[in-house]
Amino acid sequence: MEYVYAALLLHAAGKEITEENLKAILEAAGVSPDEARIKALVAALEGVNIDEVIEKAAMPVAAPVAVAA
Amino acid sequence: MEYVYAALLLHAAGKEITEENLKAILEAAGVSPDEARIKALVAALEGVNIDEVIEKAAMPVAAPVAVAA
Amino acid sequence: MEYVYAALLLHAAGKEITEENLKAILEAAGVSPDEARIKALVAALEGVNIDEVIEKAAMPVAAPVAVAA
Amino acid sequence: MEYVYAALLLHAAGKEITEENLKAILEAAGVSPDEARIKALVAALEGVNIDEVIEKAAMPVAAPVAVAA
Amino acid sequence: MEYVYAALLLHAAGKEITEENLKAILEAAGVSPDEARIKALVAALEGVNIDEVIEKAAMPVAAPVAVAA
Amino acid sequence: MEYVYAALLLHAAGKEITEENLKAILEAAGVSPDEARIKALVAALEGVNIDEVIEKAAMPVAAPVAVAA
Amino acid sequence: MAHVAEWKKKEVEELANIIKSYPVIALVDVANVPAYPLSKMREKLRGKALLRVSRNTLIELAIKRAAQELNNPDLEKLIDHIQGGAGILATEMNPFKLYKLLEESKTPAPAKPGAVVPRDVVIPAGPTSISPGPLVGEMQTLGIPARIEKGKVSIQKDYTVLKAGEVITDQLARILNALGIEPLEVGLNLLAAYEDGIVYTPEVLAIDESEYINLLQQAYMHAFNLSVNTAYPTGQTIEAIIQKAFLGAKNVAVEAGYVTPETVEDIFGRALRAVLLIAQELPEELLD
Repeated sequence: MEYVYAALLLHAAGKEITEENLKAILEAAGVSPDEARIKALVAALEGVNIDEVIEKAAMPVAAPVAVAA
Repeated sequence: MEYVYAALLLHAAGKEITEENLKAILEAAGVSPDEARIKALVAALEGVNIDEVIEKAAMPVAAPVAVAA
Repeated sequence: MEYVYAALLLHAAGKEITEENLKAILEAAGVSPDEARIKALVAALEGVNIDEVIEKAAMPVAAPVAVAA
Repeated sequence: MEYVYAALLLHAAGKEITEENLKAILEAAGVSPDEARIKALVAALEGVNIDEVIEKAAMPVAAPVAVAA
Repeated sequence: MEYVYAALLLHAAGKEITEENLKAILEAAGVSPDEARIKALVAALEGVNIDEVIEKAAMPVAAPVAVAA
Repeated sequence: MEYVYAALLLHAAGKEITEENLKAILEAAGVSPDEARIKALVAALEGVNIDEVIEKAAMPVAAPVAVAA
Repeated sequence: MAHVAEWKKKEVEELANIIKSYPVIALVDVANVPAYPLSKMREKLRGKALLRVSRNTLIELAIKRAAQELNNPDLEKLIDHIQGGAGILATEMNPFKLYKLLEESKTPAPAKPGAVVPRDVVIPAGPTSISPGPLVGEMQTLGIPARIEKGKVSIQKDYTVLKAGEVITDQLARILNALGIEPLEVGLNLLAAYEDGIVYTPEVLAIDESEYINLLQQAYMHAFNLSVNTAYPTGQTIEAIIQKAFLGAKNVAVEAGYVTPETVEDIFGRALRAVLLIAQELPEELLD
């Protein structure tokens, strides 16, 4: 999760989530960053509306899932 | 939330959550850290078992969900 | 939580949330105020729309399950 | 809400919720306290287990989700 | 369930769910595809709103789905 | 999610989740695979007992659900 | 006061002295309180409030005298609230607390014809110990859903026979007494209370405690939300703050399909659920 926390830290700080920025943070945290994971994270987050997704986490989701019993 | 993400990043990386460590990460993220907030966070985290707290969050509601069948 | 209540009291009373104001209230409540916590609170509330934030559900309610059977 | 915040501040600070204590806090917040409201609040909270009341408030809406079949 | 995974993979990749596409994926996965099943799957999925299904699946806590796997 | 579906497809087909296998499937699906994401996924799945995860994931309401029948 | 009897003069002086020496003076109506409950009431008030029952005219004189001697005309406003068989309660208790104490000290009393009920009177559903007889017919004519079951009168469902403020009739008094329902209450009715220049009436003093409990909970939630949403940690909220950060991070990772040990289950779960939900839509022969 280190990589994700680093990304959210950047997001919360209003900075862009780039490979360099992630790397800098991870190094400051004493983690030797794995290029592939960094790249993968940046790629995966493309198109994700982080604010919205975080908000969802804070909201009780109660929509009924229709299930065959 | 920056400060909290920084703390969780340290935790996930297996590092101690100290004022210096938090400061280093925040600076790497381009945030000029507020000493007082860092101190307050470190103080608040004292004695908190983060793993346990996260585990609790990860569990789907412990409260009894009454399902009428 | 004393500090937060003091801030809310100031807000409800239409006063500014400043270090001095917080200090005065806490002292009136018989609490000897901690400078760092006061500073941290003022910093944390900077630019925050308090009316909005107090109404926004904070707790990530870990998913109440609505199951339609 | 000022009066209620003041009461909770006293409670959080481990002080008794008395007319004088409420008055002192409200005055420190720059509010000229309304005697009748203070008296009513003190009377209403008499015999109320505030910790219990708060605990109930802290339970998110997650509690028993009754589900229709 | 391979067939359904293949269909969802196509959907996630923004490709059309056609017989050829399914076949190609299944073969790449080392499965020798059953023509009839592929045909039936494509036909059956025609009336299914996959986005909706995925949204439902994203509900944090899923329900006891009838597992006919 | 393409990568995840690809991995699960491999698993369902009884194949190993390797970089080459993932790549082959994604290419068959018409996706030009991102090396980093593939590497990261394979690395993340190392040591993960997928059968177990699937089992858990498939019956997510495993939490203490009080069922009033 | 030349024409007034000596004992009255003394009584007024005594009452005035009491009024002068307590911060809170309340008027109560003791007219309908029988001797026994009244003495119980005095016991309950001992150490908290001094109860003096007197004639309304003497109380009025005493209040006037005290107001004059204290040079406090506000106190005289209490006189407007004297009615029934008045008594004075002198206390250091806050008037709201005093009111609460008096209300809580009231005891239920059996129905009396002609009396006004303080609140709705409900005949609860369920069996009674009443044997069949003419009373059943009377109940039915009043609309009370009474029936004979297993040799006794049984009420079919809750039935409100009187609304608050309505008068008990002869017939209803008999029925309520037979059912053992005590719709009246006995105790000191507070007429008004004076403190610090303000006369408080019962309407003001009757506070809704549940309303305050709601406010407390609201205020607490405000503090909780403020603390968590701004990530200002307190002892009570640090856990929630961590959880919020964690869940936020996890959700983002899950949404992005970024697999980590913490997210693998959720991500696979989503994929799997999608597959299973789709499988439900498929014809059976497609499933193995």
